[in-house]
Amino acid sequence: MRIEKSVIFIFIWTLLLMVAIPWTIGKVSSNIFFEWPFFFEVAIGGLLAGVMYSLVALGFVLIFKASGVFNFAQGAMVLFSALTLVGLNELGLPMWLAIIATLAVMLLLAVAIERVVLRSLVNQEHIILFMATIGITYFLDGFGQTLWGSEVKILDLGIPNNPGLYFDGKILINDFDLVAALIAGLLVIGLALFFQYTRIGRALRAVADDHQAALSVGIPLKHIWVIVWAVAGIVALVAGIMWGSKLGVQFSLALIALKALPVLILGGFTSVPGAIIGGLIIGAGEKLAEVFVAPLIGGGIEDWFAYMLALAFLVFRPQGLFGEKIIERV
Amino acid sequence: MSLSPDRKATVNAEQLNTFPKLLLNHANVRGRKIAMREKDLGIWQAWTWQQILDEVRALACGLAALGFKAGDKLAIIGDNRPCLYMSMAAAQCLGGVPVPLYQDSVAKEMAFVLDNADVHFAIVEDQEQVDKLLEIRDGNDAIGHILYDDPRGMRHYDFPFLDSIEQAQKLGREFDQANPGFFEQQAKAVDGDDIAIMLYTSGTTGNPKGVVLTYDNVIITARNGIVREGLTENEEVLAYLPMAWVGDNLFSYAQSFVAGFTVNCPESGATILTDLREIGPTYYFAPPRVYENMLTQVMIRMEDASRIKQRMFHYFMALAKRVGTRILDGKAVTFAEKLLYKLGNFLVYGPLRDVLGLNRIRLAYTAGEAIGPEIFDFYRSLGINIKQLYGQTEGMVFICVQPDGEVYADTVGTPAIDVEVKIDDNGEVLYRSPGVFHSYYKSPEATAKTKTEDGWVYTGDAGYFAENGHLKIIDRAKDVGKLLDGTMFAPKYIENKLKFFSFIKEAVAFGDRRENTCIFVNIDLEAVGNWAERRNLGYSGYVDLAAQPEVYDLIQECVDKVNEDLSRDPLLAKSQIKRFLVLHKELDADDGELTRTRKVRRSFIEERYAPLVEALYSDVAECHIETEVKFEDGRTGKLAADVKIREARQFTPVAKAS
Amino acid sequence: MLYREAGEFKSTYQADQAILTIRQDRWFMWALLAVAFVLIPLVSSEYWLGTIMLPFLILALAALGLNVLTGYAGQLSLGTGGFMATGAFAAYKLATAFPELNILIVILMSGAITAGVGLLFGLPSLRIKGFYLAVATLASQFFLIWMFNKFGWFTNYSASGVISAPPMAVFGDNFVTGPYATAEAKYLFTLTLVVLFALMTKNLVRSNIGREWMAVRDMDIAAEIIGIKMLPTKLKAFAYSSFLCGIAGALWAFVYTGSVEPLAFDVNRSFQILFMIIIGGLGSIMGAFLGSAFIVLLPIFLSNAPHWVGLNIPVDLISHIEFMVFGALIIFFLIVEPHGLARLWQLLKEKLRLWPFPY
Amino acid sequence: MYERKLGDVVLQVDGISLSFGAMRVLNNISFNVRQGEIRSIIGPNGAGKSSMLNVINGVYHPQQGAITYRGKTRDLMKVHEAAQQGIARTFQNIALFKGMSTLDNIMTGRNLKIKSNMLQQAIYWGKAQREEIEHRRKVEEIIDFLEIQAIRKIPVGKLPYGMQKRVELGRALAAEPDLLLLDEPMAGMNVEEKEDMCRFVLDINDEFGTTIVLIEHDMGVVMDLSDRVVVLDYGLQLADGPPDEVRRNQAVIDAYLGVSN
Repeated sequence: MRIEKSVIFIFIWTLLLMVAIPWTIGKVSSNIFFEWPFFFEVAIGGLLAGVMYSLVALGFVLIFKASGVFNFAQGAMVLFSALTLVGLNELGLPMWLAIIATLAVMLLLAVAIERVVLRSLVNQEHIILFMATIGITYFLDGFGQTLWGSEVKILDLGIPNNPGLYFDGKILINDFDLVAALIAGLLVIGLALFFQYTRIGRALRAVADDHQAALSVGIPLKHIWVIVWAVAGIVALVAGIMWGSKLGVQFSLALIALKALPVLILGGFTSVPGAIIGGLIIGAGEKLAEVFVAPLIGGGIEDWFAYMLALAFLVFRPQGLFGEKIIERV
Repeated sequence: MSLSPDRKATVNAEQLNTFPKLLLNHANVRGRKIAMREKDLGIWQAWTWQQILDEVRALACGLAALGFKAGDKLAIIGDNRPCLYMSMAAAQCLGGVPVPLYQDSVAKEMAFVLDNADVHFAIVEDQEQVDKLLEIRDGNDAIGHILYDDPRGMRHYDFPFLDSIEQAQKLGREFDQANPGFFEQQAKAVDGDDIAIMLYTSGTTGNPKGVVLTYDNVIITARNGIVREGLTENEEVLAYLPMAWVGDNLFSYAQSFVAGFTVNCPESGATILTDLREIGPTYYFAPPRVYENMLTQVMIRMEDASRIKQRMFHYFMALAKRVGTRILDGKAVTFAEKLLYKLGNFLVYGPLRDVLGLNRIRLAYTAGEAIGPEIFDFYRSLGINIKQLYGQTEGMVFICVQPDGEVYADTVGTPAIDVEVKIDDNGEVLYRSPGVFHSYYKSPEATAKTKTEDGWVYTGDAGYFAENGHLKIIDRAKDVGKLLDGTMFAPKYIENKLKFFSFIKEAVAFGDRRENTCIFVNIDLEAVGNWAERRNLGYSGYVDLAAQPEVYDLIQECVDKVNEDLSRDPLLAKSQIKRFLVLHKELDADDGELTRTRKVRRSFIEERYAPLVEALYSDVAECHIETEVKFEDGRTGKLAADVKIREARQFTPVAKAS
Repeated sequence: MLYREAGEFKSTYQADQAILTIRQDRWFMWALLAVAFVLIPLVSSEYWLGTIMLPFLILALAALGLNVLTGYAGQLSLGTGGFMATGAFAAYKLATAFPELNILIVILMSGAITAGVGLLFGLPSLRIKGFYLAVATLASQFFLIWMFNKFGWFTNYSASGVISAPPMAVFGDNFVTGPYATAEAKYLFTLTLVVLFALMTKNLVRSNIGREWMAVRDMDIAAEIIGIKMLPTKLKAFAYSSFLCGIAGALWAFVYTGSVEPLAFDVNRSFQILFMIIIGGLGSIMGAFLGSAFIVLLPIFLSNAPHWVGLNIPVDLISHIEFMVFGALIIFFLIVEPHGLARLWQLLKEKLRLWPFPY
Repeated sequence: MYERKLGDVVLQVDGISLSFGAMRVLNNISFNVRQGEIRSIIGPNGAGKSSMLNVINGVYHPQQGAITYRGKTRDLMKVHEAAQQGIARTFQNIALFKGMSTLDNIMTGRNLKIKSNMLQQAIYWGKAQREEIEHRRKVEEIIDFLEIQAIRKIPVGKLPYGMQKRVELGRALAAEPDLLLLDEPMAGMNVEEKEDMCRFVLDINDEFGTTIVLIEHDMGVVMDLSDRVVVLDYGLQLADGPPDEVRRNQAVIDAYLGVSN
């Protein structure tokens, strides 16, 4: 893909600011501690968290690309998949089997959504479909908790979860984050390959451009939708496992969707790389701001900082870093 | 019979015997009351009687300033517009004579009338009409002045004799300033026996004749109509029929001026139906075809309704057919029926009337030609008081009207107030009334032919009084003939009865100086076509369809019904249809079989299809025929077919001939 | 079927441009108002007025606000909750800082302040469109809520972060907030405001500004070419929308709950309001009310339904099932009539007007 | 029976070049438009006609060249400014406000003329209402002029194509423009509709003295209507002059008449 100059320009500026602002604050303010290793530690931690954000954002992008649907239910799908997984596991299935079963469930869900919702709302305005996905969100949240109960569950995949020292002890990084990031990274690469080199993948890309094209590839639209929603389901499951085993499986998982939204608009609804870069920027930016800026304004800024950051980007690129430019035709 | 509440008007009828006087009177009796409305620029612009007077005054003075004098003729051409009605009044205020023309007639036709009526002034609606007049004008410059209402498109017309009404009125106001009292003096000078208006009747043959009507003709007849029907100053009418037609002049002008009710002019041809609904007239007039079209529209729209709705609709329409008219005529019906009708009124009739805009109608007339009984009954069964009227331009419309409670589809009612009607020996209807016209303009011999010394007028229609004392019109007198046994033979009457069936487009009846009646039938391709499709029997085209035995059965039913009908008629019972055939080709004006106004040219057809006629009166069951036809593109070709002939069922007469 | 319109003609533009042009509609509206102002206060219980009618009206007002922005001006917003919160806290600060102010003034001023805030967050809308804007508005949502939580100044440093309305009267001792306020007083006060603002909104949308909004919504480039300036038009929408939302927030905090914490206006509130206008009908005044009624009554129905059929299910389970059914119903509604209840109503009306004809 | 006389130049287009990225849409186009004339731009599809109009009313900003309108050479202008300068236009593929009625669409065309503020409109009393009525009247005159009374209150989305074109023309007229840009006003119309549209174009030019720049495919129409014609082909200017002269131009015959109709 062609990357416009402005994007690279913005990108470089972002990096500069990310370094410059903490550094200056460190210099001017006495109660903010700034030191390069610590800075990098924070930054890397942020980046790793960012990968996790990308993971969720990816789900959005896939569906938006393929069906133009803004799938607000992605978060709910994360929660639902995690709940199902743990639930099945508690019922006595071995983890590997539970995972496979959950995958099957997510596939089923995709089919159901296509049959019940998308098919009957085909070529309605976007906002209607958007609302429908919010409906799905409510339904899944309710459904999942009705099935598996709403108390916090532990999900342990035996991923080491202890701080490790790197760069001869200067920088401390949580192994879990590393592993998670690694897995997420693999998934992302996998998807990228899937999109590049498989027939279905190409079809999906085609649909994004226009539906006729997709049909010409020879895959009926409804199948394509089922596939993307299924893939999104899988992504949700992975995200669910990661976040679940980090925070424990509970309702709040549904809310990480809200985390993914800024990533989404920053990267652009329709761009996979956008989702990844966006995730990294948001992740790092958020962590840095939390550590170096928040204390000055009373902390707890993680609710909104990501959004403000994304908003700032939008002012320069209204369609996100990698989203297609809208040209007015009259 | 209620007296017109407009007591003043009736009391000093003597003084208020011209439109100018009536106008002045309205202005001071009900100056504030709305006299006219026009849907213009999206809303109903209104004129009170006072405003009308002012406008008319200005225009009249304007005309005077332009040299218009008593006795001059003023041509008026355009759609129904207040300013054109006012122009009539303006002309009359100066003792002039308005001559409304059909706005859709071409320059050539207009030229004749304008010339025949010695018109020097014209007031027209728009560029379209102006252009016609200009076309007529070059060559002879008889038309001294043309005033127009809508200036659009004429920005670059600069002719000394061409001006806008507005301009004329401006001129008029100045003139009025300069000559105070001129207008009143002029207006009061006009008297009852002066000429009020000239209306040209498009005779079936020859050139149109200018019917000269005096104020007494017009106003007394109008007042009688008002008194008989108990119309008030609160009526609302919609003026949408050609101004040149006597009906419009009576209902939208004369009666409004006498009773003081409100006339409403629609926005444009395209909006008449919506405007009709918005206004919801209380007094309505339309020729049969209008009612017919409305009914077809209703049926077509109902076609697309949901099953249940259709069921409901048809159920209640059937009910209405049974009891509706009886209720309207105040006859007895069972309580259950009354209740059901009320329900139907809520579910169907009421809404239907409302959507059609006929909800507020207190009185509706139909006239001009015979109306199909189904159509007639449809509206009456909805609770709309629609009545038939028999009239003529020569009699300022009113000759016979159906009295409330005695409305029959096949008669035209009893003589109107002050009207005497008699039938002469060869069955032609004559009448004498205050409305009887003054003369045909510039043709005393024509006048003498239609109007006797003592004021009786030949209608040219054949008819007779039925036992119930109602006049029954059968046919044009000249068409009426006799069968060999002397029975009266009224082809048009029979043809009409046949044409009332939607399947039959045209019919031609033979029988004059023959032993019995036989007919040609033209099926209505659309109606029969649908009918055929619903029974999925295929056909390639008209010729094929016409020959189908099923179609013959269908037509046979119609013919038999007509015979049954005829058998009830004392005079015509013996002229029942003996044999009929369905013609293999559509009668066509291009082939000279119909007049341009789609009237059948019986004699022409009789010789063109001589072999068929012969066959009808022989006893063969089939006959081969070849006919010349003109195609759309003007080429001619031959059309050959074997036409079957059928016997119609005969019914024994029920009533003795009186 | 019920309509009788023949003979209803308009001879002035006033009449032709009236809000309700059909006589029977006008009667219906008067009847409706009579019921709302007279009948309901007379017959309905404390419970109904206090816990159903009040939230219904107040949320309807907020929905009205959002509908102006999203339904008429076509700017999708998820920040409604934030603006309601702004209204609530502005009212609180005003009422506590200037106790002598009349509640009407307090409420109007808090609306005005919210309008200002809305203006600010509306600025990006010039460049950002569609879902990008929607997400961007979430920024305002989260930021505002965080702000009210974070800075004690807004809550006058109450430990709990909860604000509670001082008793205030419209005039004399007709209290509409605080312990002495009767449910009737609260109801009538709210109703009056809501009706007035509904009327105001209707006037706006049938005037030039309303047409400009719709033009921007339907085809912004064409709108611009005929001379409509994007920024002012959109900002006006944002300002007026937040004005109504602010007032709704103030009423919510003062008249309805009496005491409230920022959480009452979190993102779920925003979605709730959005649901109202989608279910009710985008770009329709009546839609806001229908939607509000639906969204307010549905949960009450859902949570009581089990009892009526005599099941008793653990509370948390009920709430989960509620969630499910709610979500399902939303989807169901969108499928049945994507243009909302208002459209259904409109269709019904058209049918009645054309009855017995189908078109 | 009366002579058309052209006024002096109102719009001067000088060496306009426009490109999107690599694609050259307009290449050094120059022509002028005189007061009160009907000026046509013709050319095969993709000739850059619509782009030319978009340049004239400021939707696109050309890389080179200058546009002088009423003696004032314009620098980068915002889209909405064109309307303020009295330039109105219609669009090749109809750009009506689908959600609104015919009446409202045309009313929207008068937005620049409405002075009452938001508060007055909210109260809908006094000035605001007076304005609504006054402008409604003006709009009704346009409706009358275009003979669309029957569709006054119908949502434009429900109207047939030809009618929508008329409504759009109405919306442009509502601004009482000095310069009216019509982008294929007769595209996809049947014969009567075309005749009506021609009549309207002439009447507008005639009654209101509006200067008209018109893009059209139908050569017949163009030749009848226009005082002068510019011919474009793939961004290049082939000819400029009175209809019959252009008709005789060899380059035009090859490029255009040769190709279509």
